[in-house]
Amino acid sequence: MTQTTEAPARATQDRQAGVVPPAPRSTSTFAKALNAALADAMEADSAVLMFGEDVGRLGGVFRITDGLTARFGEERCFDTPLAEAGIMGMAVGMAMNGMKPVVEMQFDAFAYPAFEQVVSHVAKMPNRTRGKVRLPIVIRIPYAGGIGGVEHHCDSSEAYYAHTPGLTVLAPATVRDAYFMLREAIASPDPVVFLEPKKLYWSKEEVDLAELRRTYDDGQAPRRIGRAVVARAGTDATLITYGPSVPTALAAAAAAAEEGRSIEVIDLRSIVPFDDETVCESVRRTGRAVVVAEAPGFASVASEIVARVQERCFHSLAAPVLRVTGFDIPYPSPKLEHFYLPSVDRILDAVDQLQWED
Amino acid sequence: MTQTTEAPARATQDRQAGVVPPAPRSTSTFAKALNAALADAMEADSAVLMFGEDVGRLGGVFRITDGLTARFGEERCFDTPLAEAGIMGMAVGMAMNGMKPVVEMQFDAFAYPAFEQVVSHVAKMPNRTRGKVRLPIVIRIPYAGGIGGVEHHCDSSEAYYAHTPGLTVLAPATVRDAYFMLREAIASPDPVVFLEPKKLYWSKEEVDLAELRRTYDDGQAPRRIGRAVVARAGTDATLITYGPSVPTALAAAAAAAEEGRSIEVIDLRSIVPFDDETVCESVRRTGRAVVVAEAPGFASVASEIVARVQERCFHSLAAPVLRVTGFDIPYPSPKLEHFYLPSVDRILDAVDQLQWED
Amino acid sequence: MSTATNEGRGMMGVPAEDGTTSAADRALLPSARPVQLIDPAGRHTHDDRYPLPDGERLLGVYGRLVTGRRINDQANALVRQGRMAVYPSSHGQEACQVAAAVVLDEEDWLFPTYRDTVAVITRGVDPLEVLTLLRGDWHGGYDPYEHRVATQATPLATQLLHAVGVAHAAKLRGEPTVVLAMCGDGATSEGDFHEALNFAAVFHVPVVFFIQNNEFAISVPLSSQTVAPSLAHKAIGYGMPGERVDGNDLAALLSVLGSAVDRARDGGGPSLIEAHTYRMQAHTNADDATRYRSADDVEQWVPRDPLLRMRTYLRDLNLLTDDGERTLSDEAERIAAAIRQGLNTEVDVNPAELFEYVYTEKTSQLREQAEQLREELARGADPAADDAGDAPGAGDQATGDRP
Amino acid sequence: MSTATNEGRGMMGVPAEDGTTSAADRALLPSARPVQLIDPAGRHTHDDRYPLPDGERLLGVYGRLVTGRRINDQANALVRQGRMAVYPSSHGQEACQVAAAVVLDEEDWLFPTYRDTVAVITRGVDPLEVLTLLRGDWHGGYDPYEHRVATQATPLATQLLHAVGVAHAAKLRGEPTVVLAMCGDGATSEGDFHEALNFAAVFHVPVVFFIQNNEFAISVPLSSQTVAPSLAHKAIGYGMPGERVDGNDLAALLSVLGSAVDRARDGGGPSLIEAHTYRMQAHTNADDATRYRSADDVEQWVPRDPLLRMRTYLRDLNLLTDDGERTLSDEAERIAAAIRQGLNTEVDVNPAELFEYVYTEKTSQLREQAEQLREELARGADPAADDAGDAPGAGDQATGDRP
Ligand SMILES: Cc1ncc(C[n+]2csc(CCOP(=O)(O)OP(=O)(O)O)c2C)c(N)n1
Ligand SMILES: Cc1ncc(C[n+]2csc(CCOP(=O)(O)OP(=O)(O)O)c2C)c(N)n1
Ligand SMILES: [Mg+2]
Ligand SMILES: [Mg+2]
Repeated sequence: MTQTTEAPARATQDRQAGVVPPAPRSTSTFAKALNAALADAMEADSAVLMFGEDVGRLGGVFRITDGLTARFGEERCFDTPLAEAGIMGMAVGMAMNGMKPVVEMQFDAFAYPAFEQVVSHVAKMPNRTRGKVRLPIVIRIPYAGGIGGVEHHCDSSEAYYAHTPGLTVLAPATVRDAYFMLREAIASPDPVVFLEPKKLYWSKEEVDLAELRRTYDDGQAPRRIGRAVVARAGTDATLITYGPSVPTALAAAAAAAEEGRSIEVIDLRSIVPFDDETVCESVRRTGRAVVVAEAPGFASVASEIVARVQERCFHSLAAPVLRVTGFDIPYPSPKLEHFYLPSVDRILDAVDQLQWED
Repeated sequence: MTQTTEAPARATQDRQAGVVPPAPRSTSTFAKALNAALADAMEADSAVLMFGEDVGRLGGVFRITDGLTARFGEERCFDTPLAEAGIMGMAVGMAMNGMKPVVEMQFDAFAYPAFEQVVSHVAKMPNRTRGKVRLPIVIRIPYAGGIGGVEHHCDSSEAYYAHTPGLTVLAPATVRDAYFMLREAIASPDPVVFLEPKKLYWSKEEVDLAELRRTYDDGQAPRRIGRAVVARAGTDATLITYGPSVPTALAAAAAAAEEGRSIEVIDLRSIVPFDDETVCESVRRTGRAVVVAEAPGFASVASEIVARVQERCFHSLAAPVLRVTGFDIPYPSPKLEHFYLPSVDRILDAVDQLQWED
Repeated sequence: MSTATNEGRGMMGVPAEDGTTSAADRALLPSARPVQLIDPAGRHTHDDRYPLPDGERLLGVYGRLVTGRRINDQANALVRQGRMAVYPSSHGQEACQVAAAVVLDEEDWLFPTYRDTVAVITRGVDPLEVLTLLRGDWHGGYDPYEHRVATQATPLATQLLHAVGVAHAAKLRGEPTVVLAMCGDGATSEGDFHEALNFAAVFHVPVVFFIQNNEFAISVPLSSQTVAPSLAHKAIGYGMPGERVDGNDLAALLSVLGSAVDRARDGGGPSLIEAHTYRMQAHTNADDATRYRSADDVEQWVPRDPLLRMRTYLRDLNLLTDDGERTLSDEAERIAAAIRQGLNTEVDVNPAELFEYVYTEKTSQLREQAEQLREELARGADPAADDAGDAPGAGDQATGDRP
Repeated sequence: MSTATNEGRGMMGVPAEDGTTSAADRALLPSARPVQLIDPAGRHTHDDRYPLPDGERLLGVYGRLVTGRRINDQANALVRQGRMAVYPSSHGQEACQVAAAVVLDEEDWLFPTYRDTVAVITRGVDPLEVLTLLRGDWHGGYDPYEHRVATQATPLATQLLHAVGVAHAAKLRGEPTVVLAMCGDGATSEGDFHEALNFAAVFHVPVVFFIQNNEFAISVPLSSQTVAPSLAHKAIGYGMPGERVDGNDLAALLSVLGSAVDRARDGGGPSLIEAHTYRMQAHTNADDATRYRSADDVEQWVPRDPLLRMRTYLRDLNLLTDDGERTLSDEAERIAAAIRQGLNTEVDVNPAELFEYVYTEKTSQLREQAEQLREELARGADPAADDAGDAPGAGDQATGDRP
């Protein structure tokens, strides 16, 4: 929570933490970074297992588990029968008995059959047993839309999990974060819902995955669970966002800059725990805020952010905290999704409504 | 939405709508009013069916379906095998084929196995079929805590449903509303999640159930879906609440009155659709608001209410909108639940924090 | 205890006495081998219990088979040409597709999966309406009531429960409706499969559960899905009869499904039928099947093709002539051309519709949101123009498998 | 088609040939009648496959039976006295309870339901820790690792999957752990039951699924739960052996469960065992069983009581003497007294604990909330004093059935 106030720009973050980033030597996609994080975690700890539907020979429908079975064997990365409650319930038992299961739900809406296991056990077992049984489970969910998927393949389901006490809920938005946050999630003694924005799977950054591994293994990667990051520094208003909406918010900030408005963008990364400090520090400074998220707005994570910010920064606010979210409708079909998704225009419209004096 | 502004006190509401309320002749519990609403709806329309676990001969573990099998036969009110997804999925098919199923989920947490059916079908089927297939299903859920129940028997799950577009989400708090709202829910062409606060099941009011039936059947009961009601009029601050927290909020308002503060209490009744008009009219008038709800606060319906109110009433607000909700923890065991539940004291504390000038 | 095989032994490894299996049990267990009436070489094979449909009937239905294959080929081509986002092909499974549709009467209901496009079209639904979903225009394109065909939503096995509900409602009203509910081998692992079969059996409703066991659930082979003697062996656990049938034998499918439908209509209750077939193509065009099975595996199923054997049988009996074949393929081509033409015509999608069907009456929230979008569009905003994400287009080959 | 009975007929009502049931099928199907080794009159009945445990063993376990019954009676009394909110009694099912615990080794795991308090105590867990939950102090009271007993959470059938996971982890590490997972007849209808059995079979893990079929799920009789020939017939649908056993016959339970545990430990994979027993009392004290069954129904099961028959058997063989009986009942009384005393001592519950175990480390949100509560309490606020709802107290008789 500390580095962000002093280090508004994401690029300087690791440097601030004492890590001298090497000159980037290669590029990696978000998907490949996740794959590397899984492989490195499995290499580091034989208790880490990966299972789900089609994650074995196929390498997952998004190829995030590509090569893991070949490398670690069928006992460490394997396909299950087609049953999500089964996958989740078996993960609970495995975690009870010394393993660190990472499970893949094939698409967001296909995690719903496991909802009872997640809410009634994954989230509650540690509390029920007064901490005797910890459940170090990572639930990987290819998440949200923007990929032209058919119905049930583009849900933004974070609110269901964020509302459930006991779960850690993460959503990386950059290739670096994808790597570090998945490593951190797997290392966490608590259950983590790990939301992977589908539309970012093929996004690229200049990173050297071997370098990231060394940084992580040397304990040099600053903690990301519970830590938001200022993705772009600004002074006039704050965009608070996460996951798939981060690039859109950054694009909006860039567009606003051309119009002479300095917009700060906060990438939450960690929805639960929530980094009040970083968010409030920014809003108190800028006095204006817009929350951007893809899920339907009603009773959502975006609602929570608005509520917290106005509770905590009320007297710094020059205007109400606004939201740009998905509409309160089922996620649309491919040809209509662009009308639904938060867009640069819609974000700029909201920023314009922040009751500027001039 | 109209009657409430002019008719702040709940007692005058039906009169305003042109109904002369008869002198109350008898009392009824909340539970009995629900039972009567079911019976009257089944009497009025042979397409109405009631099914679930133990709702037949036993009459439901809370006796809400008492006597229905005896009166309407085993084909109209019946027990199912013990499987909630099964109950919900069968209800979808029955609704597709001309029936109006009312299903009971035995306790809130036992609705989770049906989550996929609810989110992916009940909520989305009408939209998927462009309105060709309507699903007039009522999902009755004994809801929330305060009854000393063991784990999994006291969850407040409204946020999961309220966040899901396509569902109507209702929570009555009075005996009258229990009757009228259940009748309205059954008559609705849209799927309704009907939340029955368990701790209110044995609350009593002076009402004549036969009179309520006549009022409803004559079309004289004002619409309640989408309509909040001012449960107690006041001028200094507004408590916005629903379901099990309504009596607590009313008690807090009564206690505040003794201290010379005039607190208005709004009983939402309908979480989705949300009655912005009634809520905002009140907050604009009082300038201060506290939202009271039993569910954990994070990413909850309470968050949504705070967000909407500050978005819409920002310049009327003398203080941030505060929340009194459950903590972000699993619902506690019987001996600890009173530390968790919103209480009069906690509400008064929040009211005290509303930055009063004096 | 033993690591010995269980063959012929009681549960704990002790040999079971003969005759422990009761007649009642045997009535619910499937036959020892899948029912077959016409073998891959096109020859009739006798079965005591299932009569061979007559030649006229087979010829009539064979035409639907030819059309079904043509539809699969055409849809695949349209995906390659970018006219459709994705297509889960039933190539190789057309006998199941066609049989499932033609054994039903008008008052019956069909519950298909996403792969059962050919079944849905065979039942009479307009192909262009069926393809609306895969084209990306809307989440469904046909009115389920028009031909009594449920939507092709993707959450696996969930529709089986809807089928039970439709049948249950019909039964309560005393209507003669039978419901045929389809699913894949993979879907049998879902809890909803279990609950649907149990509900159907307990309420004794007229549902025929029809599993197309095509040996794969995306990449996962049947052997990782179950170690049961067969999927049809699940029926006895619900107290309903199970049967297995050669899924590439149109005649056997018509006979076995037809008799299950008759039985259901006569008040005999539900049953479970497993058809052994094979998914000849990838899961969808977005899938890369070479990652998990060899060309040789697929090759073995080529001689068992459902069209081939029916054609041989009909030609051998002179029921099918050169002329007849031409007529059939002309008809198939006509339908394919209509599909081609329809899909090459851009359809207008109206964003205002997004808010129309969520509730019967728009909530005040949705009225506001619809108005917001209307205003944006009136101002000329083009939301599509500024997507800052790194999203691939719909149907990106690397996206993996949808639906 | 026919409305004729299915007896001896193939699926479609046509008589099945004899011998269509293969030896492999027979190995997975349960025996024709539930295995019984000692009949209700206390006489040994021979069974080819399951040997009678020797007298010493039976005598030893009989003592646990006596204690188990005493625990049920004591717990019921404590509920009546208001010392406990609710108790789901296993009166009449004690043979199942005791057998489930004693067939396991130390390295094994037991997965009980809320009704299996006696099994949990028999396995060695401190009775007062077990009753923490029902007393309302916390959602669980014992350390699952201490005796390898999972928590008694109420979401039905969910624990069966956890059992599979525990067994799977042990198998991957090459440990000899066997897991015995219990559930009721009602719970077999849940999707999780299906998924658990399938996962166990596919991964061939050492789990013994043990159904106590006590004929009721709260008010719902078995006949509304399933129309299968037996619950044990579900096993073949997963490719695992199923067996049924007289659930009031301790000897048969020890033999059948013991052999299933041995088999699992030897790498033979999972199995399903259904015990036929009866819930002699209401679902819980909050339930009113007179609404759905007659006293006569219950009366019929009295002569089949599991203690009675074992006592007769042991007394007839002079394995049990008057002295021995006294010793056993003294021991049972000692445990009951300890429970009584423990429950009459009020336990301090600490509200600060509410925030302690939600995460390994409190989030900043929980730190704030814990601090808020701490301040409130420091100010002397008593949240209990002002509940304005019309809530009944815990354990209100009209509340219906919990858990
Ligand atoms: C509940 C759910 N989980 C996962 C998926 C993703 N998925 C789509 S198709 C498929 C495989 C289905 O296999 P099968 O049932 O055999 O049908 P087939 O594709 O072979 O026709 C999977 C896993 C889904 N659609 N629904
Ligand atoms: C998922 C779920 N649904 C409903 C319930 C409520 N409930 C508690 S016990 C019970 C009956 C269980 O019957 P059975 O499995 O036969 O066990 P028994 O009580 O007879 O031991 C029900 C419906 C629950 N605990 N969990
Ligand atoms: Mg398949
Ligand atoms: Mg039972």
